[in-house]
This record gives sequence, C-alpha cells and structure tokens, in this order.
Amino acid sequence: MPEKPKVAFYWCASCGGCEEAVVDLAEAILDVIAAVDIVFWPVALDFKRKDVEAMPDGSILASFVNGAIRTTEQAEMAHLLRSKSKLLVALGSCSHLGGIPGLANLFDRESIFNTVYLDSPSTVNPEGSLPTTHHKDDGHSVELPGFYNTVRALDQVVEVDYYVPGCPPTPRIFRTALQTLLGDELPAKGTVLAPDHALCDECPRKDTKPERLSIVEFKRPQQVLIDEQKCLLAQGLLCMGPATRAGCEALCVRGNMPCSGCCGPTSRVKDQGAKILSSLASLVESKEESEIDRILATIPDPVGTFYRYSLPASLLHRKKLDRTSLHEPAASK
Amino acid sequence: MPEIRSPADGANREPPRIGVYVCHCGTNIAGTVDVKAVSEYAAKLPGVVVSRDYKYMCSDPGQGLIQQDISEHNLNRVVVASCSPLLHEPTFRRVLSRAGINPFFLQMVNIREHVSWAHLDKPQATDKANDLVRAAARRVSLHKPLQKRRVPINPNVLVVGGGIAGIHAALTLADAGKQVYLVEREPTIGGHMAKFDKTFPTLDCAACILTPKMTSVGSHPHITLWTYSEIVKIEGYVGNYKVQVKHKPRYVKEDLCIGCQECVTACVYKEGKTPDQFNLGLSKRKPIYLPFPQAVPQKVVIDPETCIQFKSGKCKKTCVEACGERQAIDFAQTEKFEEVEVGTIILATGFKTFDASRNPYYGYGRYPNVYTSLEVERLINAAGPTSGEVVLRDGTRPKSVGIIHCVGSRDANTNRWCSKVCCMYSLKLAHLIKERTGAEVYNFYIDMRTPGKGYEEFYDRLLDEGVHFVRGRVAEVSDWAVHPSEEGKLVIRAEDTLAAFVRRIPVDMVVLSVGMEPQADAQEVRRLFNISCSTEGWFLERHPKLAPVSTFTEGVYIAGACQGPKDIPDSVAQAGAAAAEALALIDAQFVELEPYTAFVSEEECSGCKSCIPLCPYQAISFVEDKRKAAINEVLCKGCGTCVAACPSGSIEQNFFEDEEIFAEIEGVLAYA
Amino acid sequence: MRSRELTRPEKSQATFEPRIVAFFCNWCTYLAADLAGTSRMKYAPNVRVIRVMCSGRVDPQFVLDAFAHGADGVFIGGCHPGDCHYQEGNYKTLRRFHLLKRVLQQMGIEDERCRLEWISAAEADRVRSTINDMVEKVRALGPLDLVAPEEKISAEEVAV
Amino acid sequence: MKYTYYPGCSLRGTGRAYEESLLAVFRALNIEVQELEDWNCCGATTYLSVDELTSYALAARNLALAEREHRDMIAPCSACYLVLNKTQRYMRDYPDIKLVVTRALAAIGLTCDDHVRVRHPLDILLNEVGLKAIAEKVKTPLKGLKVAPYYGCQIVRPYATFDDQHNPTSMDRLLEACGAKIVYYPLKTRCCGGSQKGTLPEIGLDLIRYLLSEAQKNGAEVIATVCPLCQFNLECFQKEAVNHPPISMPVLYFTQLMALALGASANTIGLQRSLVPIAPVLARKEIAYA
Amino acid sequence: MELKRTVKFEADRDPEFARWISHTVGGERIRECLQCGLCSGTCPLSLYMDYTPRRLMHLSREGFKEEVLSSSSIWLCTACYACMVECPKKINVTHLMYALKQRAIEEGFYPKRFPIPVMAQQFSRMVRRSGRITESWLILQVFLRTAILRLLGMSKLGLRLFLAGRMTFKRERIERRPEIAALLDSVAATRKELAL
Repeated sequence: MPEKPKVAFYWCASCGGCEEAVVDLAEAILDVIAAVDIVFWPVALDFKRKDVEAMPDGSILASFVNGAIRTTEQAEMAHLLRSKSKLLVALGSCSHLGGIPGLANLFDRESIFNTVYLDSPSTVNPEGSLPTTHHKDDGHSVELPGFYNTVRALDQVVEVDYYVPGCPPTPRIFRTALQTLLGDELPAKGTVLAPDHALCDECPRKDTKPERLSIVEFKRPQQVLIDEQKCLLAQGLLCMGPATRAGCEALCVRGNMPCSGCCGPTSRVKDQGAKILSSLASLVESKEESEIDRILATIPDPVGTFYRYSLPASLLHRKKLDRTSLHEPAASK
Repeated sequence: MPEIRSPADGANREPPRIGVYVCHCGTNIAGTVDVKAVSEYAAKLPGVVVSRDYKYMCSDPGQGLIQQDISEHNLNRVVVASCSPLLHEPTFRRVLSRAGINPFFLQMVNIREHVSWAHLDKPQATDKANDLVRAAARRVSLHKPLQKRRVPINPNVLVVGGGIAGIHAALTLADAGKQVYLVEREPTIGGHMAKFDKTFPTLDCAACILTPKMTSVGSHPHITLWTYSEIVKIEGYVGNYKVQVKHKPRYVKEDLCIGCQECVTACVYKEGKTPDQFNLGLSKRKPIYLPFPQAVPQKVVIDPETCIQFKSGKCKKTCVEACGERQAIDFAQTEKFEEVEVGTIILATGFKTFDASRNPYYGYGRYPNVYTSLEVERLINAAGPTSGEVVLRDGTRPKSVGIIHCVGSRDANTNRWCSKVCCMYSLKLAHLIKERTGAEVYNFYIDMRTPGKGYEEFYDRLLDEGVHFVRGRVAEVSDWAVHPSEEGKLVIRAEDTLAAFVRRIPVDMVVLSVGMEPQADAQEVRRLFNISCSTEGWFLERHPKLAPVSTFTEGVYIAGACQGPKDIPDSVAQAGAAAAEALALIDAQFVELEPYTAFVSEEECSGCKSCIPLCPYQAISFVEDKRKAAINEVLCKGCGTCVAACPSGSIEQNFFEDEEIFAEIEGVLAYA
Repeated sequence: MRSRELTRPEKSQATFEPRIVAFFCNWCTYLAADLAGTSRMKYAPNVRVIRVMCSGRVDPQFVLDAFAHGADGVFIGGCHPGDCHYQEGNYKTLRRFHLLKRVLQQMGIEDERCRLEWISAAEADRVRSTINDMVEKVRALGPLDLVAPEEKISAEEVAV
Repeated sequence: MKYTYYPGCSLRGTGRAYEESLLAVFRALNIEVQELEDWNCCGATTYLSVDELTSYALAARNLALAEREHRDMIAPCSACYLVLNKTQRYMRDYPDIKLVVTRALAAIGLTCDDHVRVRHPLDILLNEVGLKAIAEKVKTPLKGLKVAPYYGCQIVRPYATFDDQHNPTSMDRLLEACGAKIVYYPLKTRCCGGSQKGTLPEIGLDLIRYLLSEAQKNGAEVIATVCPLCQFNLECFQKEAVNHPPISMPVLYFTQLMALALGASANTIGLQRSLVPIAPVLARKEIAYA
Repeated sequence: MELKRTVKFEADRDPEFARWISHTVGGERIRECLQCGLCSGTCPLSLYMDYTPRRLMHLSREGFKEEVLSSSSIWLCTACYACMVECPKKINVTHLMYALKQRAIEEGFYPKRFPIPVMAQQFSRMVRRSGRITESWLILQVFLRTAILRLLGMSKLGLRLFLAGRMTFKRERIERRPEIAALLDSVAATRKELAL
C-alpha cells in the first residue's frame, strides 16, 4: 500500500492558538490523520529536531509553520523544514504577516530589553542581567538562541508556498486549506488559502451599512452599548472588515466585536493598514484641519489598530535609532 | 465553501519590447542633460530593445524614427523623454496609433520643464533624467491598451457676461445658428463700453457702434438673454454641462413691460434720490428706473431698498396705476431658478476699475473736484448726468485739468501690472476735455504706451493740440497753497522728470486714470467654472500664446478683460476667437476624452460602500442585486480618489493603476 | 527578500543627497512645476515627480512604498482647498495625510520628511521654494534609515 | 499697566517739557513706567549717516537692556522710536547686520532676542488706555481749543504700526477726547526739516513757514506735536520763518494739552518753558487751569 | 559764461560704485527703478536739490560716482521716509541716501566747513565719549567748526532757552561708558573681519 503523504507542524513566535486550531478540527482531525502521516509535531508528539534532520530533503509533503521569526532557533527550524518539505505553509497571522508579536517592531531590541528586564516596576533584576546567547556556569557553557532586532513573517526568512490566514485560522479555513492542498491541482504559489475579497462580503450586517457613511468620531467597544444588528462602522466602531480578507465568516462581528484584521489584506493590497487608514480617513466629516485632527484623535493608537497583525509584512518600517547619539548626544553630528 | 483563487498576476502579459527616445529639444534639453548618456543608460534597462536620442523628437523625422522602429523591432511599448506630457503626449500617441499599436502603450518623461530648465548641474540633471526614464520603462511595461471615450457635444452655448466681449461672442455664435444663453448680472447688457462717449483712437461714438449690437442681441432668434441673472451651479463635463441660473426679481414682469417708462414718471418720488450707479453716482435715480436710455432689454427695474412700497407697504403705487391694464409691475416677484443644458461655455465677465481712494495722496473722496476717469467718461457723455458738459461739482467749467496716469497700475503698493488702456483713454479724455472746455490740460504719465493701430498717431495729434505732457508720477494732490496762484486750487506736485525738477501745478479738476482689476468675485466665479486664476486674479488661459482663450477645463473659454487688461478691439477679437473655438467643438459633434476612468472589479468588490460617498459626481452606485459597487463611466471624471480609498483594492483607474504607480515609485528610487 | 537596488551605494552615503519622491496633481502643482521650468526657475534636483490626476489619487500605500524603497522624503502637491479640479479630492488627501503623519511619527519618521502643500498652477515660485526648503530640511535630518524586515538577517542582528 | 521708559537725549534737553507732561499724563491715567537702566543715545538719524552698523549696535544696546525687563518699551521721541524699531527690523532682514550687532552686544555681555515691542505714547494711550477711560478722567476740558495736530515724520513712516500712514488720527482722537477741536491740517505728516534748521537755516525756514502758515490759515490756535525736534523748530524759529505779518502760534506737546485737561498744574508740565506762551489763548477760551 | 564738457564717456562711469549701490542695504531693488520721479515729487526737500532723488537713483546705478557723491541732495535728506513709503517699486530711497552720505564722508566728498558732516562727526564723538548727547554742547561745537558768526545770531535764542531750562550745559552721561567704547570697537572689528 502507498505510504501516506507526510506532514509536519511547528511553532515559532506565537501563542499556540494555531496549534489549538489544528486540534479544533475536532472529529475532522480524524480524516486528516487518515489522509496524512504526521512526522513532526513538537506540541503533540515526541519527535526531536535530529529526527527531522535525519529525513531526506523534500521527504515531507507539507510543513505547517505558525508563529513569527524572532530568534535564531526559529530561523534555523524554518530553514530546516523548508529543505525537508515540498510545500512550506505559513499557518496563522504570525507566520503569515508577523502577527501580534510583530507589533514589537515598533521598538528595537535594546529598548524592549530595557523595558522588560530593567525598567518595568515589577522586575527585580539587581545585577541587571540581560538575555545572552551563551552562558557559562561552573565549567558548563550553554548556547542559547539569539534574539533578533526585528520580528519577521515566515516568508521574510524562507520561501513560503502557501498561507493559511487567521488568528487563529478558523477550523473552516484550515479544513478548506487542507482539502485544497490535498486536491489534484494546486493554486499558484504564494496563494493565501482563503477567499480574495474583503470581509464585508460575508458579514451578516452588510446590508445595515449606510451608503453614505461619514465619520464624526470613533468609539471604542467598551464605550458603547453595541447594537447586535447594525454595521459596526455605522455605530462609530473601528471595524477593519472592509480591508480584511474574508473566510472567517465574520466570527468576531457575530460575537458583537469589530474585526481587527487578522486575516490580512486581499491579494491586491500591499499594506492593509495604509488601506483602511486611507478609506476611513477619507470619510471623516470635516474640511477643517483642527476638526479633522479632533476626529482622528479618537483613534488612540493608529499603528496598533491598523497594523495589529501585519506590521512586519507591511510597508511601514521603524526608523533605526542612532543609539550612539542617544548615549552621547555630542557624538551625533 | 469559500472559493480559493490564485491572485491575478501579469503572467498572461506579453513580454515588453520597449523603445526609448530621448529628445535634445535643440539645446533646451541637451544643454543641461547628457542626452547621449541617458539613451545609452536606457538601452541597458530590462525590456528595452532600442534606445535613441534625437534633435527634435516632435519633428516629422523624429516621429518617423519612432514609427519605423515600432515596425522594424516590433516594439510594443514606447518611452519618450522630452517635454511636459501636457505639450506633446497627444503627438506621440498619434505616432503609436499610426504605427498600429495602442496609443496608451506610451509613457512620457518630462526632462525639459522638470529637469533641464529647472537645474544647472549637468551630472545631477542627467542622474535625474536617468531615474525618470528607468521609472517610465518599468511603468510602461505594465500599461494596458485603452480607448479614448467619445462624448457628444450639445450645440447650445452659455455666454456669461453682457459686456462688449460677451455680446460679440453671443452674436457670432447665434449668427452661426447656435442657440446661445447670454447671462448678465446687471439689469442691462452693455458693460463698461456703454458708459463711454467716444472710443480711441478713432473717436467714433461708443453708443453708435454698441447700441446696434445690443439691440440685435435683444431681438436675435437664437439668443436667450437673461439679464439681472447669475449662474449659481454648474455640473457635467465638456459637451454636456448642466447650468443652473438664478433670476433676480426686478419686480417687473419682463414679458409685459414695454419700456414706456410712464411708471417712472408717475413714481411718487418727483425727483430721483438714489445715486445712479450707471452714472457712478453723478446723478440720482428713482426707486423704479431704466438703467439708461439705450438699455437692453428696455425693461424697468424696481430697487426694493428705496421703494416705499417695499419699505413701508404704504405707497400709493402710482407706478401701478400708470402701467394700467398692462399690469407689468409685480411686487410679489421672487427669485427664480432655471436649468439649461449647454455643451460649451464662454466667460466674458470683464473687469472692475481700481478704487482710487486706495491712493489717499490723490485726495479722491476728500477733494470734490478729483474725479476718476470713468466718472469723467460720464460727464463727457452726451447722455450723461451733465448732458456732455464737463463741469466741476459747482457747475463751473474747469480752466485747467490734470490727468494722472497709472493710478492703481505699475505700483507695488497696489497693482504691479500695466493696465494697458489708461494711456490711450487718458489721451482721449485729454482731447475731449480740451475740446469741450478749452481748458489747459496736463497729462502726468510715467511712460506713454501707445502700441496699436493708429494709437501713436493719436498721441501725435494730442501733442499738436497743445496738451501738456509731464513725464512723472504725481506725488500728491493737495489744496494748500505755497504761491498765491495756487489759492483755492488743487495743486498737483510731481517731478517733471524730463526737465529734472519738481513742479507744482494748480488745476481746477483732477482726473485719475484708474487701472483695471479682476472682478471682486473672480475667485468664486473661477471655482464655479473650475478654471484657474493667475496670482493677480485674472482668469488663466491654457497657454499664453498658443491657447489664449482656452482654459484647463475642456469646453470652457474666456474672452475679454476677465483674462487681463484689454481695450475694445482686443476684447472683441478674443470674443471672436472664443466663439470660433466653441464652434469648432460643436461642428466636430464629438469630443474625445481621456480614458482615465475608474472601474470596480466585480468579483473582487466586497460591497463595503466605502467608495460611494467619496465621489463628488455621484458616479459610484451600489447595485442592490449584486450587492456590490459599480462606477458609471460617463459620470466618472477620473480623479482616482475612490481608487486610493478602496480598502480591498478592488477599484482601479485606467492608466493610473496601483501596479503602474508602484512601478514608477520603485523605478525612480531604485539604485541601478 | 530586499534586493540590492534598494541599498544606498557607498558613494552616496559619503555625500548625502536626499532623494524625495513627489506626487503632483495634474491640474495645479504639476502645471506649476512646468511653469517653474518654462520660467527657468532653478531648484534642487533631488525631487522625482510622479504625476497623478488628483492629489486624491495618492494612496497612503504610495507614501509608505516610497519610504520603504529608500526615499528620504515624500512631497504631495495638490490644488488649494476649494480649488480642486475634482471639487474635493484634495480634502480627502488632507484627511488621510493627517492620520498618516501620526502613523509615521509612531515609527520615528520625522514630520519634515512627509509634506503636503497646496500649490496652484500659477505658483511656480512656490514649487521652487518648497522643494528647496524641503531638500534642505531633509538634508539636515540625514538619510532615512529604516529597519526593513524583508531585508536579509544580518549577523549584527543576533549578537547581544 | 507697566512699561519700560526710554526718554532719549532730547527729553533731557530742549524737550524737557515733553517728559514732564508725558509722565504727568501717565500718572493721571495710572500707567506705571520705569526708566530704562543706563540707557544710551539711540544714535538718532544723524549717526546713520556716519556709520550705519554702529548706529544699530547703539540702538541694540538699549533693546538688549530692555529685554531683561520683559515689558514693552515706550519711546516718546520720534527719532528714537523709529531708530529702535528700524534696528529690530533690519536685524531681522539683514543677517550681516544681525551678526555684527550680536557680536558687539556679546562683547559687553548682552544678548538681543528681538522680543521687546517698542511703542509710542500715542499707541499706548489710544490702544491700551482708550478714549473712553481718558474722557472720563478729564477735569479741565479744552473747550473746543482749535488744535492743528502735527505728527511729522518717522512715527507713521516708514512703519505704520499703529496708525494710518497718510492720514494718522490717533492724536486727533486723543485730543478730541480732552475736549479740543481738531482743525483741518493737510500737512500733519509733512517734514519740519529736522536738523536742517541748525545746519542749513534758510532751507529749514521754508519748511517751517509752510507748516506754521497752513496751521494759521486753518484757524488753529495751537499746534500739537509729538516730537522734540518738530516742537523746537516750529516754536523757536517762528519769528525768523514768518515775519510779515509776524505770527504767534503756541506749539505744545500733545501730552501738555492732555495733562492740562487731566488737571495737571501748568508748571509741572513745562508750560513755563514755552517761548510762545499758551496762556493768552487759554485765557481767551476761559480754560481755567491750575 | 563758463562752458564744460557735458558728454559722458563710459570711462567716466565707475562700475564698482554701481555694483556697490545695488548691493548695499536698501539697494536691493534699485535696478527696478522706473524713473517715475515719485520720490522727488514727494520729497519736501527736493525744492532745493541739485539732483532730484530720482536722478540720484539712476546716476548711482549707472555708476556716475562723482556727480552723485558731490551732489547737495544727499545732504538735504532729512529721512522723512516719504519717498520710501510711496515708491511704486518699493525701493528704500531713504536708506540709500544714508549710504551715500556715509560714502561721501568716507571719500571726503563735501565742501569744507559744510555743517552736516561736521555735525554727524561731532555727534558720533560725543556718543562715544558720553553715551548720550547734550544738545547744547553739540550745537555749540558744530557752530564753532562751521559758522562761528552765526553763534552770535543764535545767542539770543540760546539765552531764552537757557532761562526756560531747555538749554543745560550739564553733560548727560551714562554710567557704564566703557561699554559704548567696547561696543563700537567690536563693530569696527567685525566690519574689518567680514569686510562689510
């Protein structure tokens, strides 16, 4: 009997939600088990890295990697799985776009370390020790993964064949993705395995959105009693739906929460944040600069809002801090 | 289950075969840009098959060169690096068409206006040119074939302004059989010219040449004359404008009034009490009045500000009695709005004269016998307040008159420009005043400007007539005497720059030759019609030499002094030109528009409706059955605002597609 | 991965010449720039103009793309408020611009690097002065060095 | 209201009455002034003709000293008022001048950041105190005393900061508030010849003659001035300027007339210093003053 | 009658002078002058000028240094600013008059005992010495150096002023006189250094 196609799962910088999503396939997981042979899945099964290294190149049909790349180890694993697999699939927002961990790109490593290991009030770290790549302790020395200055989406480190969007991908998205991959003809390389239009299309509240929306204020969910039927944008809530890829069947909106954009942009958009920004700002109801600013000020954290899942993969980059000049201003010029 | 499609990409696109053509434009470009280097650089760019530089790309041989290459090297894309696309894009697109490929496979690079003429350093200029060419090459490979849109031209024409320019344009068009709507905001047409007595240099009577034209406007079968009316709204595009006109109430039914003026005689006011603005306040009129004897239309107007009936409601209404069964008077009249559709528009909104009180040192408004030139035109006019008698406020004849040129012209403190007509009309006034009063007349001028047929000869004539010419800008008109001969006179102090000393000249009357200014509401008008103004506020022509009556808005033309100071002959000539431009468009019956419209890709649109409120032309609508947006190509003007705002990237704009612009951005920035 | 065409050649690092991408609307600022040329006004050669029909066409993506591809500054030129050839396009630009500026600030990109100016077809001299002014301000700020995740991981990134 | 006060040299010499009356008016209207500490000559118009840069430095020293007080500075003398204003403007407009002056000040440990407003008493009285407040405080109304308001040059020319350049009216309105009658005076901003009378007498005299006879022709009983030099010229050379028939036209500082109206006594405001006495006129008008 | 050559040869021009006037403070727009004569007309002193201000503008921009610097006009200007305010080309005529005075003094272009430059020099001396001006002394010194005889004519007026307390011979002085000297020296130094 022909052996079943091998698949692997791995997680990098992520919360583990995507692993859950796999489990959430519920009974459908049985079909998966039936259809494939899982050769590597650190969360669920006891395989070691060396086992993978032992495999011949390309022997895995598909590796599903979730999580962004933040450490050297994650990068190494990404490369390893790439070489062993025919298909490398980015699973979930973090590996697809950088995800929540990607918001760390608002700051550089040094400031992050300072906050986390030194400055934060809850920290007790008298000798001010910071993460390091090698550590000596009575003769023994250990090599530890290095911490990059920047968070990356998977495809910013290795070539990726397909993307399964979502934070996490809904069972439906994941199932459809699997079926597509197991199907006879594969979509073009680089395809995001979800519909290529925006969420509004499958939003239950689509018809309640007025044709002429004009924005006078953004409210935050906790500030209002949210009408269960009405379009959230029409209620003054900042919903990313119009700029976000469909496929999730608007789960959040059905849960009476605005879409926060986890499935990323459509294939026609390079930068999800810029697009929703453009669309919403254009609708602001004023021609007067100070009034425009007043209205837009009701978005407290634009980057955190518009780029919640997509900062690393976006066109928006942080300016390098000239650390030397920070330390001794004189040296700056 | 949601369908999964591979994202559309340019896989099915034919590989580009680009030809790059760098123009020397004589030395205009080659002087500052190393054109050889640019074309050599271009030759190495991906997709470029041929790259050449040539003296004049727009010349026949230049065009031939491109056409030949297209067929020989079967090029499918062309980049021309020369002047601004606004100049020669059409030229080179025609070349592509002639060569049998879609004209929109062309990309122009502006290395003249934006590079060679703007920079000095040759290496830097050449670098810039390279960057721009590289970007163009990348962009052009992505161009898609497009077709221009043909729209029909509505043969009706709107003419705004009933001065000599508007009148002439309207008549020209109407005589050609076109339906003309002539809109004038005053109760009568005629404009400034109607106020003049004689015209320079021929001294023929203004009324004699203007009145016939005015009456034929009033009676022309193809002219709808709307006086006391204003344009309030205008929408549409070339060939298809929808115009809304507001008719101000004159409280007299135009169709019933026959202009007999019995009502005026009958008015309870035995004497006029209100300054008559047609005579610039030099005479008084009644609340019900005819602007002036030759007014067209011959319909009276009631001024609600001064009419007792309007102020107290308790008037004997002798005017109504006098009007009798005609019942033309209608106190209940209100403003009316009317919509018309036209294909082309001619703006002839004219000018206003400089407010002389802005030059306090000439004492206008302080000394009664300081007049503006326009006031003196009325004094001289046989139909004017003094029936042609040139007299001072006290009714006596001036024995000496000083005419001061350049009031509100050539002066950084007021208007920098030369008003062009003042020298000539000042000569005219000097002649007429001398003729009527025999007074000593002094002209104070900076430079005597008499370019024009018969103008210099007229100046000679004035010199012969013994009018004094003092070359110097007057410093002050005052009433304090230093010398006994100055007692009770107005004293003009100026340097006689030819004699090289300062003179004090006592006169009885001072005439300020005020310059021409843009109309007070020029800015609003230009916004209404979507055209530009020069920094001074004159309407901006499309090209100062080659398109003097066209504007940047297709189908809107300008004529007369609204475009800049002009005398009557020039205004009339321009009016004719504007009419001809309109006729040309009408006779062509169609106009071709750029295809730069936006379109919604139906299967991609999510129907989020974000775009709908953004379109000022209501071109975007929500198609209920499909639950997606759609753009009406005819209404779309191609600004691309909706494209930039579509959150799912489902709207594209022809010739300005995202990928094309990205290619251009990354092209100019690439280090290669 | 980020291609070599994006990394500043050594020589241009030695003598920093700001690279500014400009988006000019076809009816006002582009014409003004043409007029500046025809009137032979001289200004800094650091700006590369991209023509759009209306400043309203300027998608914030364009601005970010320019920065991401090595622009040191971005300059958007449109018609004066109320003068837009398409009635209101420039107001949309204005609104987007105000929000975009805040996003850029959060990423540490200085205000002077992104500029919106209303320049009418007649204001050739404002094209000259604005460009010169912006080039000088950006020159003073120095090259815009961004942390680009799409760039290859460099050795220096790992060490602590 | 508190201001720094820059008298200038003339108000310590021929123009003493100006200072006396000015301070009297300020007292009456509760305007506090503090004399600029160790002020020096502004350089006046004369210095410019010897050495422009130095004259700016001189003026700037005063500006620098004034900046320490963080108050507006009042300069009653037209020449001072102009020179100080002009220095500020030229330092803004001409980098060279700014450089030279800044260095010079540095040499004596001063800096000038151009944040002091140099203002004229007319400006203060009209725009800070206001006509109403003044009218209320009038004790001895001037009973239609016919005044020719003479502004001369330099306070509205070249910089019209607080009044119309061609037809200033601030003094007119202030004196009317004190009950005076302003006569038509077309020469109100014409030059008095400045120091010409001292240097080229015959020329100065002509200008003075025009001014005096025009005032007389328009029925003025007194000429009000704002500048020590104008006052000096118009008063001290009347006999020389207008001889047949001789003229006797009192020439007072506008502040003397105001102080009078506000109830100050004659010799506290320097009326006794006039060479052409005003007393007869006041007597004729039956304006009883202390 | 005495005849002299009136034709001017290019050699009579001093291009450096022309360059200087258009680069000196206030001369920025002198080349734009359209010779309208408004300045002359509005000038209260032009009654006595040999060259009207307008002519001075043209002569200087053309570089006729001799004529300009030896003209009486530059000394007549009282800086009333009428010309500058009204000039249709916004030329700072008044300031140019100052510039010309300075140049004339530097190059000694004025008649002996001519009071105005003397006055100016006395003025600056007194400022340097005392930091302030005592009018009485100033006038006295000027007359001593120019027209002693006129002093007698003036004495009567002087006396009346003295009695009125308007002529004091007590010298006005500032406290920190050295500062003035330091100030002036610094200016001189910088001027030399930058060749202004």
